[in-house]
Amino acid sequence: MDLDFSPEQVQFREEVRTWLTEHVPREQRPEEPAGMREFDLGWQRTQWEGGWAGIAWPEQYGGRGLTLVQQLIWYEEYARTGLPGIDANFVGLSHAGPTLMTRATEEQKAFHLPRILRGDVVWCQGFSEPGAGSDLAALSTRAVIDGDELVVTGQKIWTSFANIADHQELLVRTTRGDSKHHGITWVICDMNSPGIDVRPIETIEGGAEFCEVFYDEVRIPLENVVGGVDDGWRVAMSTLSFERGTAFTANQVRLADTVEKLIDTAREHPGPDGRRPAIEDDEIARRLATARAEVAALRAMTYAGVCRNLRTDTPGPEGSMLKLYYAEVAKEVGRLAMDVIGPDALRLVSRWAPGGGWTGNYFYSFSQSIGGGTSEIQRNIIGDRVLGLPR
Amino acid sequence: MDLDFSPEQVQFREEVRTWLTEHVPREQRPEEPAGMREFDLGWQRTQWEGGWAGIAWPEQYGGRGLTLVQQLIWYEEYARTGLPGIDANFVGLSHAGPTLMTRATEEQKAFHLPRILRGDVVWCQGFSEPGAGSDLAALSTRAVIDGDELVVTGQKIWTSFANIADHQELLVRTTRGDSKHHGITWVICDMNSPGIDVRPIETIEGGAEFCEVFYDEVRIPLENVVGGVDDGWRVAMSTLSFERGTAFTANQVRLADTVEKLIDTAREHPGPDGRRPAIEDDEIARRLATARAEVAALRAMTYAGVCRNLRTDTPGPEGSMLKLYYAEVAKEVGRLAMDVIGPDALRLVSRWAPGGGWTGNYFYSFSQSIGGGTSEIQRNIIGDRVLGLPR
Amino acid sequence: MDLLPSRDQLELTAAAAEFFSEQVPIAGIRARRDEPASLDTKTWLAGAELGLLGLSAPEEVGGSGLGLDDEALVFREIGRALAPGPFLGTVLGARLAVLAGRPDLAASMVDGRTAVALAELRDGSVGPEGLGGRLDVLDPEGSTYVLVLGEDGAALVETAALGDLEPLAGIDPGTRLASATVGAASAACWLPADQEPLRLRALVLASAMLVGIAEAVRDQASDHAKNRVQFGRPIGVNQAIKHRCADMAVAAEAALSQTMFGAVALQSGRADREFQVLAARIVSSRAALDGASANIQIHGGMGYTYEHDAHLYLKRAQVLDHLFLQRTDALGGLLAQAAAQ
Amino acid sequence: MDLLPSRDQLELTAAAAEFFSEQVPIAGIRARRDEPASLDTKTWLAGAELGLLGLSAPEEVGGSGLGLDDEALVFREIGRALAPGPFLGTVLGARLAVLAGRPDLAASMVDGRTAVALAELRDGSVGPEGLGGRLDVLDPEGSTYVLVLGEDGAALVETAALGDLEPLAGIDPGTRLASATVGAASAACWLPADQEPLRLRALVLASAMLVGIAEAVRDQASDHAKNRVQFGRPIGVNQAIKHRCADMAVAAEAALSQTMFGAVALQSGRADREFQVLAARIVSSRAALDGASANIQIHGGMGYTYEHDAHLYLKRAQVLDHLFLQRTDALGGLLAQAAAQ
Repeated sequence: MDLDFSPEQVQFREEVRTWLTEHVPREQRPEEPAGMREFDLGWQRTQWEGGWAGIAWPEQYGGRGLTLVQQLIWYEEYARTGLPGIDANFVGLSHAGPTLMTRATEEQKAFHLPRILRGDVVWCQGFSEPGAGSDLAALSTRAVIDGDELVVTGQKIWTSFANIADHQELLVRTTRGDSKHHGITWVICDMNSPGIDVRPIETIEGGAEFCEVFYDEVRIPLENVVGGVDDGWRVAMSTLSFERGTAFTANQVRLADTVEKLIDTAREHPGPDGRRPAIEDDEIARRLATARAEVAALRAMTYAGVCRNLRTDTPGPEGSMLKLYYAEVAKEVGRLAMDVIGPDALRLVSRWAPGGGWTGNYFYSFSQSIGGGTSEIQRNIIGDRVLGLPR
Repeated sequence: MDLDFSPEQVQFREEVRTWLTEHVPREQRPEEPAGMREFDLGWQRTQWEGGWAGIAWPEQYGGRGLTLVQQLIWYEEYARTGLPGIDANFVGLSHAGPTLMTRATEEQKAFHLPRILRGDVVWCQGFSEPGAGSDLAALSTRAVIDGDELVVTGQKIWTSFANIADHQELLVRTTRGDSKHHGITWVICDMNSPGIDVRPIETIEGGAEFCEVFYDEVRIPLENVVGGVDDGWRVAMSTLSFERGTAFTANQVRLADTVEKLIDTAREHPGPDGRRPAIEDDEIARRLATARAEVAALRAMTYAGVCRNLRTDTPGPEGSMLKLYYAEVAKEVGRLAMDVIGPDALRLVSRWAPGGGWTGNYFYSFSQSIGGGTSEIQRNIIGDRVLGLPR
Repeated sequence: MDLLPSRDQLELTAAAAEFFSEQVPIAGIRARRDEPASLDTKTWLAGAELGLLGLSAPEEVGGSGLGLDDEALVFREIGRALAPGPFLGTVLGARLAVLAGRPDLAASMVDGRTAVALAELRDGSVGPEGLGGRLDVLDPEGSTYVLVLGEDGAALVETAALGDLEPLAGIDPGTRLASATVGAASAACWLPADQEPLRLRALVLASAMLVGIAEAVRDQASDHAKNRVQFGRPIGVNQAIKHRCADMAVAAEAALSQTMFGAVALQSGRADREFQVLAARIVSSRAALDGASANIQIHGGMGYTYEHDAHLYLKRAQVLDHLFLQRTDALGGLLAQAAAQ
Repeated sequence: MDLLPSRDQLELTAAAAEFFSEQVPIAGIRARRDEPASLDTKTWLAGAELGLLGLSAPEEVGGSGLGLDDEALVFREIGRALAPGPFLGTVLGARLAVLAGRPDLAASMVDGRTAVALAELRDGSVGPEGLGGRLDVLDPEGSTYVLVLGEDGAALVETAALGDLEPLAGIDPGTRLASATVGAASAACWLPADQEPLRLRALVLASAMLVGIAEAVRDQASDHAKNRVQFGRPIGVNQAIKHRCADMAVAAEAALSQTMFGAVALQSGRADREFQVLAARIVSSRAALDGASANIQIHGGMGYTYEHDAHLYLKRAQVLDHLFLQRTDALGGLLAQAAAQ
């Protein structure tokens, strides 16, 4: 075993670091949708031009064709710049793109993949529905075949960036039969189609991270179906396991950074006794140290997972372990920060505020064990698929 | 609302306290079975002679016919003497006796109840089996009717005091049908019957608190059946809800006492930094205070429960709340003590040792969320019966 | 010995609960989020009319002369309903005014004309001569006085005497927050702690509100668990949900029992009253915070939306958890007591 | 960058695991509970014969010259098997002897003739000149030396020089415990901490044993959950059981990954090696203690019996949790580090 990156990998990291230092956007990311879209796409285009788009994507689709290790290095370095997530480009790069690579026709790939890498388009995801959360396959948004089109009516929810997206990876029910997993279709929806209504959802943290999307007889060409009508569940599942791969690394690096920032805050902020800094409180100090240890373990698990992927090439349910561990640590860090700041806990400060906001971060942390599969669902997956427990 | 006991109740407490001060056994309780039996029965006889046996038992069965408040006062004062539990008399006084009162024939009552109160006999319980733990109704110890006798073959487990008991409240399967709750019979078993083999079970704490009991064609007169052949489940259930009533008070008072002793230990024992006493460690201090608060709440819940029983006379599933809360607090106190004593955690000291043993107490604490219905089962009961959640 | 509400008390709390559910629906918190005051004057006066501000005040000042147990039961309903507005400050202020020999002032608080905001001393001191330092003020809009608790006693200080208040974004949309820095402001009334432990009384009422929150989230989570269907069954069949609801129920029951125990212990002057009140605050804070957090998780994505009520319970619980005494001080204070009686 | 065992390492650990399961079954702990030594000499020598004591020792002293990662993987198997006996002390002692210029001594440890017990300084000090104070000694029977870790370095001291050992009842039936009070005993070997951070190495191996325990209880609990039937179904269908097993699996995986990370970081002399090793100790202690506790609960009544293995995992984990560094010191030490590299 070793922790040494190969000379090529070390050089790759150097290149990434240098390039990022020179190219990272200096201006503030706009908060209003149109400006945000322009910012995110522009930044993606810059990466594309620099040769950093699709590091682990196959060369045939415009990627660099490198390994997950390089992808990991990129995400680590990227997160260290303190930039927000890959945001509006996330679904395209980490969900829709990889799904298309696995399941789409050559024509579909040729059209969409380069556009994603180049930062021409924003993608969003249309999976969850009000009645189909953890039980995704219970989705009921209906699609009827009419000539060479699907006619879609229904509602999706928790769709990030629906308000600025060009395309959506959309799951619809084309056949209602005995098995809820059969009869689902995965289709590319043009978000500018008539009949689509997008409404933002305000979160407990403040701000609108998600949207609801309503479909009223939206017409989508049948040629936009990926993987065949009624066979969308299999298509969607390939995306879901990709979601818990290395794309997650940036979150982790950011959490590690949050812990370090919290330690800094605890050095300066008065502790529970009002006299000594919070970090001199035995309980707070131990919880900070525990968070540090757990964040370190999270990285070690990620590294081990990447090594496993390099050997077997099929991401397993271990991704659920990472996701669960990450969520629980993130929530504890959220709570701990509230104890560090004491009576300042009454002041709402956005986690995007300069210097960071611990109350905003606390409320945000509640999303970590819900979004992308609740912690309960992750525990089910681990119990069933990793440990082989009976259902 | 008020916390004042009536003048009669205050006087009752005074009398209890005075009497206990004068009569509490001074000698050490023997550890070997025969001596222990003699000690426990002798002490019960002393209580009987003093008029303290069966405080809330109806007068017609030899009790005092007082309310649960007096019974509560007795348990509180009793526990404050630092005596161990009511031990070998527990099943007779708190399980079998109350069941007989509710379900037995006048003849059965007349024979058994006075003997229990007078300390003539030790009772034990034969409910659980290796294959029927949480799922008590899955019991398979078989009883066949042969003339005017039941012939019992099978095995019971977790039977406290089986090695010194005269009688056993025994659940056997007389009919195997569609419903596992039907076909169970509750019968009084003479523990001196031929065919009974009792083997002690050593626990993780050390010592043998429980026994396994093996039955090889044990013959029990049919007249010993209580509540009718095949109707034993209903009989057993009346015992189970009684179990979580005031008899539990003594445990709570003892837990409160344990917390106070732990606070004393933390004042004297060096803390994690090796310099200051453990109680000056912020984390340990807060956990001690939390335990104090929770033990206080446990008493308040018990008081509220007694008041509710006085109004409605039917103990509800709230007993499961007390049991669960108690178990979780007891386990935390067990763990906390290990942190208070630091490296002394490697030394095994019995919780019966003079001065108390924190490692023994720690291992013992694991039984609290298992015995008498696991914490998982209590949560099911609370979810189903208190909150009305779907099954 | 009786720790359960009497028939009169059940009627009283039912009336209060009805008032809040009809006049002060939780949705109003969202609707008024950008208003200067968290509660409108009309509703405030209607509450006063109903007698909510004078439950424990003597009849001479227009109160009902009831006990702290009655008042705690009503504050449990305030907590359950997440009712905004300066109820806590005004009720405590009226008691302070009565005991400090200002029945006139108390009367104007009981009938709702004079509202009292809560001010938490962040730095500085308060005494008979007055107040100086940095304060967080809760719901100052429309208040005539602020109530400040210090180590040696409690003071009413004119809100106007605090100078310019700096409005802050608060975490709870139902509680307005402002900051004040005061050079020296005189106390309109002063009540020494050795005459009356007003802080303990304040803690009882805050604990009762936390109990109400703990019960509300238990009920909301249980209802959701019964009605939300996933994988063809209500989610409450899953132990991950069911057991969490059970834990919420146990914590709420413990908090309720201990809070009523604390209320009666304080009212009857038991030697261990401080022990019991601190214990109440500790278990009720935990029940409300843990319960409100679990409730969000049980509601999944919906629980993370602003439109749902789940976050409002958590945010109010956080505010209450910081009132009158920090949690760590409550724990330290409890450990410093002699054992319970 | 590779954090997974190589094929050679898999073979090595399989051989070790086979040895322990065949020669040192867990039931033996109960069978030998009243013997003076926790492991019989014959088995000890067989282990030495297999090379278990010299994995990382240089070939000159009879070792295999392997890395700390190899050794950690084998100690994970020792933990998993709950193998008793002075493996930890002897392996660390051999390294100390090598680095202190006593290859002769090291050779006799590697081949099993000389056993080294662990001694934890409870009070007093150790330095190049020797040892004085109060000690807890683990598994002293048959040992020639004890290994004592101090702030400035590590010493080997003759067991005989400790004087009369007072045997104590220990919590773990697989670990003998004794107490010693030493006026002054000279050190047979001394290794300054600035020459070699032996404590960090000790922590890696202890962490690896804790990882083995965490994995063993995860597997035992999962097996039980699959096979134990209650209410007509295996108890593993219940989320109360299933989710607890899942948490055990996650904690074990985190502990394993971080422990191997720590082992490699120490071996390769990374600047953040102390950070990584302390983190490994913290997460592996938690995984083992929490997992072993959960395993008892999942086994219900059976888990509370002496006859079952469940308690043995908990008791060994408790012993390991107190070796080389108290948990609170590990946390304090970690917080004092610079951020991870």
